[in-house]
Amino acid sequence: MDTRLLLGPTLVVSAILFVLGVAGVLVRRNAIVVFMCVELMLNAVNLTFIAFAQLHGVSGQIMVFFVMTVAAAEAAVGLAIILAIFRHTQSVDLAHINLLKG
Amino acid sequence: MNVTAVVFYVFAAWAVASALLCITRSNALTSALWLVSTMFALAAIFVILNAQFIAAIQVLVYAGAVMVLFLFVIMLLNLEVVPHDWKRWPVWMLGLGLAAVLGATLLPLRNYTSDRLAREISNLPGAVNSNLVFPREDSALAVAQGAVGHIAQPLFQAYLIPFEITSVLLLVAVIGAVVLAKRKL
Amino acid sequence: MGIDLSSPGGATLALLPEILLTFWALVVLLFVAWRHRDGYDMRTAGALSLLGYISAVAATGWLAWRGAHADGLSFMIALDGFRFASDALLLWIAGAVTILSVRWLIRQGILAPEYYPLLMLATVGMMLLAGAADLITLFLGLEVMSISVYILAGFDRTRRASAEAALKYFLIGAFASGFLLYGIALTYGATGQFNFGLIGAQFAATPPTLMAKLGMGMILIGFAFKVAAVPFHAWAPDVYEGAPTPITAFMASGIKAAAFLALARVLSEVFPAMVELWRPVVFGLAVVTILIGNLSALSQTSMKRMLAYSAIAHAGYLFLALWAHSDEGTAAVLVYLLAYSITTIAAFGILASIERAGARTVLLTDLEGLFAVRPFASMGLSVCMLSLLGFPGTFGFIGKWFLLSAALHQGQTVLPVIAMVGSAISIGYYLPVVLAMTLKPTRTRQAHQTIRFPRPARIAVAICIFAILLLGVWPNTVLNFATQKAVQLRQSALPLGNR
Amino acid sequence: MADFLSSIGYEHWVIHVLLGLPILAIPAILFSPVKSARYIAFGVALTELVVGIGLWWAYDSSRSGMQFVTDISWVQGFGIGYRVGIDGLSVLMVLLSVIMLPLVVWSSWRGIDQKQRGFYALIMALNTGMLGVFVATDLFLFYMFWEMLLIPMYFMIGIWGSANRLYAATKFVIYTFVGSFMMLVAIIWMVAVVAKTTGVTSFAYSNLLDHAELLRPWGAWLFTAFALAFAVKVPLFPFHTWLPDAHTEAPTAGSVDLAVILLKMGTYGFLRFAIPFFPMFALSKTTGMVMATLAVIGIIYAALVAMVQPDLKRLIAYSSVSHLGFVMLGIWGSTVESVQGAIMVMVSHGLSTGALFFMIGMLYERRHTRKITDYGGLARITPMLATAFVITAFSSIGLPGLNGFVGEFLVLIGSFGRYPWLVGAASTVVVFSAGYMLWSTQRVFFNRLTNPLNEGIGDLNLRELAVIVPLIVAMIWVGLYPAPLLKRTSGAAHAYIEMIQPVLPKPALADPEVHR
Amino acid sequence: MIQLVWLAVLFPLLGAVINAALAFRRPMAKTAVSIVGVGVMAAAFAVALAVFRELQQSPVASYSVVLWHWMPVTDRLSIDLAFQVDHLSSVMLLVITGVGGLIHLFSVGYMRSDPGYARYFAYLNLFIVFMLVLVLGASLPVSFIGWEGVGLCSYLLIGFWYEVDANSNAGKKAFLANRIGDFGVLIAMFLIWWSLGTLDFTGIMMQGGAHWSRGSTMPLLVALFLFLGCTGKSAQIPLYVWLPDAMAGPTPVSALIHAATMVTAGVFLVVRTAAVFTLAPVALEVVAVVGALTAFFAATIGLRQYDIKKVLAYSTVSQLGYMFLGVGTTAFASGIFHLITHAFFKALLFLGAGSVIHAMHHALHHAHSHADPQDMRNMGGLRRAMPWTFALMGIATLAIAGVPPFAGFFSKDEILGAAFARGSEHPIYYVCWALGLAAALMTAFYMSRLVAMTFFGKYRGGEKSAEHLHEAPWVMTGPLVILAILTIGGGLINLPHFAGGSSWLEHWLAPVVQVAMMMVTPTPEIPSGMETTLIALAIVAAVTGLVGGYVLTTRSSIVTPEHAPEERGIWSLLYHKYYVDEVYHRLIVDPTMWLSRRALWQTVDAFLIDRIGVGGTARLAEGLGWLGSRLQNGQVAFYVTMFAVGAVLILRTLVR
Repeated sequence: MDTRLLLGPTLVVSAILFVLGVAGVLVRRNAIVVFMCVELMLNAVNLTFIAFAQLHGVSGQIMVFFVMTVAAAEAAVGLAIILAIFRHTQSVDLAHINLLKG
Repeated sequence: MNVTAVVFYVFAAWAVASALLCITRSNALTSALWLVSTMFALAAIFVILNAQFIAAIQVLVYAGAVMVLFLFVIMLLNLEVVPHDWKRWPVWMLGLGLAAVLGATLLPLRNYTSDRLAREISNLPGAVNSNLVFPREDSALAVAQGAVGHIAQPLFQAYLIPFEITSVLLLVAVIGAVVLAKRKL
Repeated sequence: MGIDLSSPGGATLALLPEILLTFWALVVLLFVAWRHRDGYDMRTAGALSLLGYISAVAATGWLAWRGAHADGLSFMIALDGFRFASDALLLWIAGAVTILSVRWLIRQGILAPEYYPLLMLATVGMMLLAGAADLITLFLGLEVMSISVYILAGFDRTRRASAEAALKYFLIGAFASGFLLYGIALTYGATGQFNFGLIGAQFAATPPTLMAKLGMGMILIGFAFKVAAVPFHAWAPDVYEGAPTPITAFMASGIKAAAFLALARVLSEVFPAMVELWRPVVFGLAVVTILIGNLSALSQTSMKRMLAYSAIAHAGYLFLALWAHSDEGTAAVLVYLLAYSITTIAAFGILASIERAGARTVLLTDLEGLFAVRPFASMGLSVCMLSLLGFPGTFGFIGKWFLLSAALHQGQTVLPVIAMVGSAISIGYYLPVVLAMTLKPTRTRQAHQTIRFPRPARIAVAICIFAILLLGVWPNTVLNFATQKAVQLRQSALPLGNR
Repeated sequence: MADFLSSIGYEHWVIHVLLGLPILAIPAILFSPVKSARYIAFGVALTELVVGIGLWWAYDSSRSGMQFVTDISWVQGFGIGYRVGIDGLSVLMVLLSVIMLPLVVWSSWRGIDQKQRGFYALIMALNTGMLGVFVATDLFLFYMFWEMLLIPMYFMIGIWGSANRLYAATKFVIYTFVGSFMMLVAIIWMVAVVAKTTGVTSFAYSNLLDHAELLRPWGAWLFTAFALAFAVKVPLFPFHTWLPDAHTEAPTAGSVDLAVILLKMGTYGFLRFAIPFFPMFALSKTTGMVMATLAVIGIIYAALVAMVQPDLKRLIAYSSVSHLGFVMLGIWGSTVESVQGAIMVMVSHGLSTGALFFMIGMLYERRHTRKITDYGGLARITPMLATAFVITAFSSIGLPGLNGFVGEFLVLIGSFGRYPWLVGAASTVVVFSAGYMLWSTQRVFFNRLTNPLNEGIGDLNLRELAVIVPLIVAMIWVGLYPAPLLKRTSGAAHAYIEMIQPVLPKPALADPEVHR
Repeated sequence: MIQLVWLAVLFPLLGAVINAALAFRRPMAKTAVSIVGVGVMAAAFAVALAVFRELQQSPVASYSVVLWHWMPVTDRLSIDLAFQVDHLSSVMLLVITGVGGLIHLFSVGYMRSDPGYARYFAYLNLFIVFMLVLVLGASLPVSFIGWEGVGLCSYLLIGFWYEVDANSNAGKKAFLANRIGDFGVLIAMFLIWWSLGTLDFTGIMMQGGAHWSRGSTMPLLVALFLFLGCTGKSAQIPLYVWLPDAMAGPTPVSALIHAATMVTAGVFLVVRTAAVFTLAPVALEVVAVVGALTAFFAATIGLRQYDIKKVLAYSTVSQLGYMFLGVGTTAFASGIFHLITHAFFKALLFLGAGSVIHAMHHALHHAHSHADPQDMRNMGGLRRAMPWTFALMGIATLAIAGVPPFAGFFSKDEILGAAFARGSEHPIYYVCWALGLAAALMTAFYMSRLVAMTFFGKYRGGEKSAEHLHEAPWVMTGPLVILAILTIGGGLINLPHFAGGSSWLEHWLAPVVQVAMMMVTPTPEIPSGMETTLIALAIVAAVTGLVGGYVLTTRSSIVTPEHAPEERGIWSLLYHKYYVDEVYHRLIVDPTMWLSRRALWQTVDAFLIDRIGVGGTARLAEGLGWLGSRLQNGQVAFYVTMFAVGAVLILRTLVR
């Protein structure tokens, strides 16, 4: 079939995944899980890019490529930061990471 | 409804279900594994949507390398599994509620078809055939579009600048990881 | 000098400042890899990176002098006066922060010279962000900048606060990146383009669609996070407080500047046709940001935190200029950012030298009686506070006047009034600083006497203070320059007929 | 004299010298030896006086409009210029400022015994600011001077003030700043509106005045913004509570400058800007009634409150509120008589309240207290001080033949036609003012000398006499022969009334002209 | 000479300045002070005489002497510092410089030993300056300089011995009461200018007649406000309370200011603005009634005072009431006549009392007694020690009591006659006449009581002090003699027809009140039989009072103040002056202070504006700021929630 006809459903799946990622960030307290939820959001956006790339040409796919690179870089740095904070607090529970406030 | 669509919907359901489990599992490890599952499902959808190369690196780099990093860190930290604190249900309600409102805002995107998008872009009245607006290659080419060469050429020509920027980005990540993870400064 | 951006040679030429800066970053990195033992190495690395900034400034100046412009479409990166002005602004901020950092890092015992290449790469990211002519460049520039700054915020990771700042900034930043990226995706979907000019032309030709609106909204959200607009601001005070002080200065001035410059470019090149749609959003952001920023600053005791809230409030003021969506508004963004960055860097420079090794953050009460022991430092900080307040005779006033003028010339009266209400509130937290330093008796005389004000920082701060006062009464050059650059920004968007 | 002055090109440089000299003196003072700071300051002050006093002759009272005009573009392309000039509304204020300067410096000779350099530098800065406000004919320049004044005053109160100085200094700055922040928006908005129609962006006073008609749709808002700034400075009831604190805590020089010059800036602002720009709104029946009522409430209210003040400076501060109420009443009386009267009250309030603050400062230097109950019976041991104080007190309460009466009388008689009831109410203040002034004078200088600490108080020395006597001479002179002053303000007052005449509602009482 | 009338002002001004300078530099140079102080008065009197002579021969009745432009504001309001020399001011000029000069002379002796001698003369000279400006002023504002100026000098002189709190208080009280009146004058000026466009006296007279109709509101308002000023300055009900207290000043001051000159300024002002009053018949009635009431009321208080100066003070209030009764019945000349004769005899009485006090003071001082030298209960039998003073005061007593042929008889009789005559127009005047007659009876009574207590009986001041009593020196008695001659012969200047005179003063003043008199019906003629009866009644009242006062006083046993029993009943009421001071204090002073302190200062200023208004705003901002920083709870979850809320809001705004 013409997979272009799947544009609407793809966008919806992407939106649902994005929203699930947002929900995860909002409700989870484990820093690693929160970060994974952010990754979920990025994945959702990638799906959107792929869906549009069918219509607009290859640039969408190239963007996804870049996004993955960014995600990898973020993962490296992010996990390093989480490691750093873990060394201080022995926890990655965000509820306990509130030295700075007010 | 043909087979492609059926397959698409199956993988879509798989992706959503895995994502839902990813955000609800109390064990970080389980969550990570469900995220990997989501990524696999997405890779399948990418293939359906003619992005084979991206699908490949989705599996190799994303689900493979990046998520392994996650798992590795989770294991490294040796976190004890904290079951969900049910006293936090208002936070869940609020978070899910907000997400639902956000989802409701995004939901109208479901009405997009290629024809509608074509109409909106071309700004022509009446029904517009998307094939006129979005040049349609033959099916073989469409398949080839997602192939490596098809991506590589613009990547190293038109998208040279962003490509080089990613190298800077990775450099930053390397320095960052080193600086932050070093035992002692 | 027309440059064909689609050719590799043209791209190299157009990106000369960024390339030079990256090159120098690699040089510093190599040097660091070779020697990273003591303070001497730290200083050398700092000096080397300053050379990098100077060469980048020179390259920018050369491009501007040659009147570099794109042959045809601005591809990936913009080539106009506004970009050069932005680059100059960002480079000066980074250079000043480098000068402030040198001794500070040594005194705080942070002997990790990787700091400098990171700062330089962050600057590269900022320049790419501010100079992007393409959503891909924009996103990548933003990420280069953000990831560098995540690391820099947590650079003093032996301190829990610093690590915590990095984590908070990182998590919320990545979250915001997701929104920005979704916005880019939807905008791409709605137009099929990543290039600013082409998207702008597309939007000019069609009425705004649902997808375009959602895309624009998501992009605005991403930027609102970066400039710390309420309610996307919550990370800012915590991160500003936890980060190393020079990095706080860098964030408060540099990141804000880069994000605002990019936002100005995006709003005038990508979304000019949707001005009536985004104006209410900008309006609302301005109102809550000004009011909440200023009010929250009232109850702060930590100087860094107070300045963080003040930075939030200033972002609110800057929205006035964006709302205006005119040449004057764009010029006002430039002028205000310059005024704000000079003032902020001078203020943080003074605060950084008051901080003692490993001590907690400087509180308002720590400043009491400073004038008696360190008259020039406290006079300088007073001038900074007055400039932030927008007091006549300082550059801050010129900036504020220009902002108000831009908004009022577009018939907007409510925002200027709210901005001035905010200013009136702000006197409630700027004045106590002056009061504490000059009028309160000292309680920590000994402590004040141990303050060491390193010479490079002293010179940099003195130049800043002088500039604040001089530009406060003689702003002609800056105003005309900014106006000229704003016109160039409009003209670079003009050929595609999207105004 | 006028010929001589014009032969030396006086009109071309006088304002620049007046504004620039103190600024140039600041580094000289700051980097001089501590001992010579006050001499430099005094020298500069005398030079200012000598230069400034020439205005008395050089000012051509037969011409209305600005004189000594300078118009130099400053921020090109943005309509901002270094535009200065003097007319009948400002000439007396400028003269008052330059006359007060040497007296202020001299009165601080002994009282300021710490951080002298900073003090005199601030006085110089203050002087430039004050003069700048009165001579600026560019609204941008005006706003800059207006706000910049706060800084020297803030530090003067905050560093050399008495016990509660931090509170007072902060209150002063916050009040004034909060009052005037809307003015900036109003000024820019006006320029924007005018520029939209005429295409000329200019902050020049004349430019905005010529196109005041364009501002009419926003008159109410713009006037309110201006009025808020000026009303706080005046200070108009109920924005007055900063004044007693600021006056009380400030050192003598600060109190004097505050009373003599700073308070006049508010009323000057009304006359110069707020009313001419938006006459339709400012002079409408309702606004006029509101402003005049507030003025009269201020007059009586402050006099009553002054009566029960235990602190001398506080008492005088409240009396200032009362006097400035007369100025406001006169301004809204909107007759040549009342406006002339308002300007005269501004001048005479400067003379008498200035002198009162000087003398309280002298007392304070001797006894370090301002509480009335700490004194009593001083007339026997300090007859000259007592005499000077009594004369000044009577000048302050408007005894005919002294300066106070001329202004008050003209204000009241000029405003009576428009606001007969309010003027009637305001006139009752002659009783209350006598009440607070005489009662306090009595408790300080008369009655039995009961406090042994007061025995050692010495009478005025030569320096102090030199500060006070010129003021007293001026009081008597202005009281008996105010014609030269009136002549100098006459042109401006007439021009002002002519300008607002078309929008003026008819007064309640018939115009006296009809019987002529 | 008329154009040089300003010399009359200048001389005392010079005197004041020189004496003030001496007071600072050479406070002990008493000779110089005396020469200057008295000399300038002599010079001024000479000028006054010359002016008077010239005016007599001049065909023009009124001159205006412009000195300089005072307030040239507009064409409408251009006030000159100008003097008006006419028949009224020339007479006043003579009285002021003449009586004033005598009192200056008396003061040389009386104040001899005072350390503030030079200061005293400076004040006194300054007072003359202002008084002359008052009567010479050609316009209301110029007169107002004098009007307030005399108030100032009165304030200074009442509080001359400022080290006694009561004296300072009295001075302040006097000035405040006067200021209440001045308020009236101010309002009157405003009304006049806005309805007539002039403030010159001649202008008011002419324009008033032209533009105001008789009985209309405007002249009534003007007249009443002017009269409010007069009640203040001339100590009429309700503002008379300051005058008795004013006796705290040196006695010559009481004679000059609080008897002969300043307090009569109100009468003068009514005559000056007579045209306004005659245009407002109601105002005239008010003036007459207030005058009559004051005359009666003050006389009753005078009955039971023991302080010799207090008696005279209430007597002054009472006599001033007479004058207002006179001008209130449009008998302007009679009012001025009584003013002049009163100046003579009251000055004489005060100076006489001054001599007595002077003597008593010395005597008690030498005896180291702390008894009050002014209390008549400490006196008695002084006629032996001070025969001159006794005789001269006796003459004055007869004059004030209205015994013919002394001056007071004629002036008082004319006023009563005029009141009775007006009674046919309005019965209220009969009441006024009756009150006046009763007051005359009481006047005679308390005056003879005064003389009896002071000079008759036996000395009650103690043995030791008795031997130190002696007559005053010639510089003091000399002026008394001259005043006594004037008291005896003063009646001649307006001797009525029935006594063979020609009513000179009435004719002389006719041009002044000419315009005013055209506005009223002429005073109805009293049938000659009736006139005789009235005169007889007045004489009977005077004699009855005198005899009664003497008899009752000498018969009763007088005890010294320290042994005095509590006053009872009506006597207590009179002794305490009807408690008017206390009532004023309770009704006016205390509430005003309460209002100022509690309501305005502490409640409105400190609480409402500062605490609630300013402080409240600041606290509100701080509170909001506190709330704002509470949002900053350090929890990432909360931050992202805010983020999400903001995101949702922005998106909903856009896709709405």
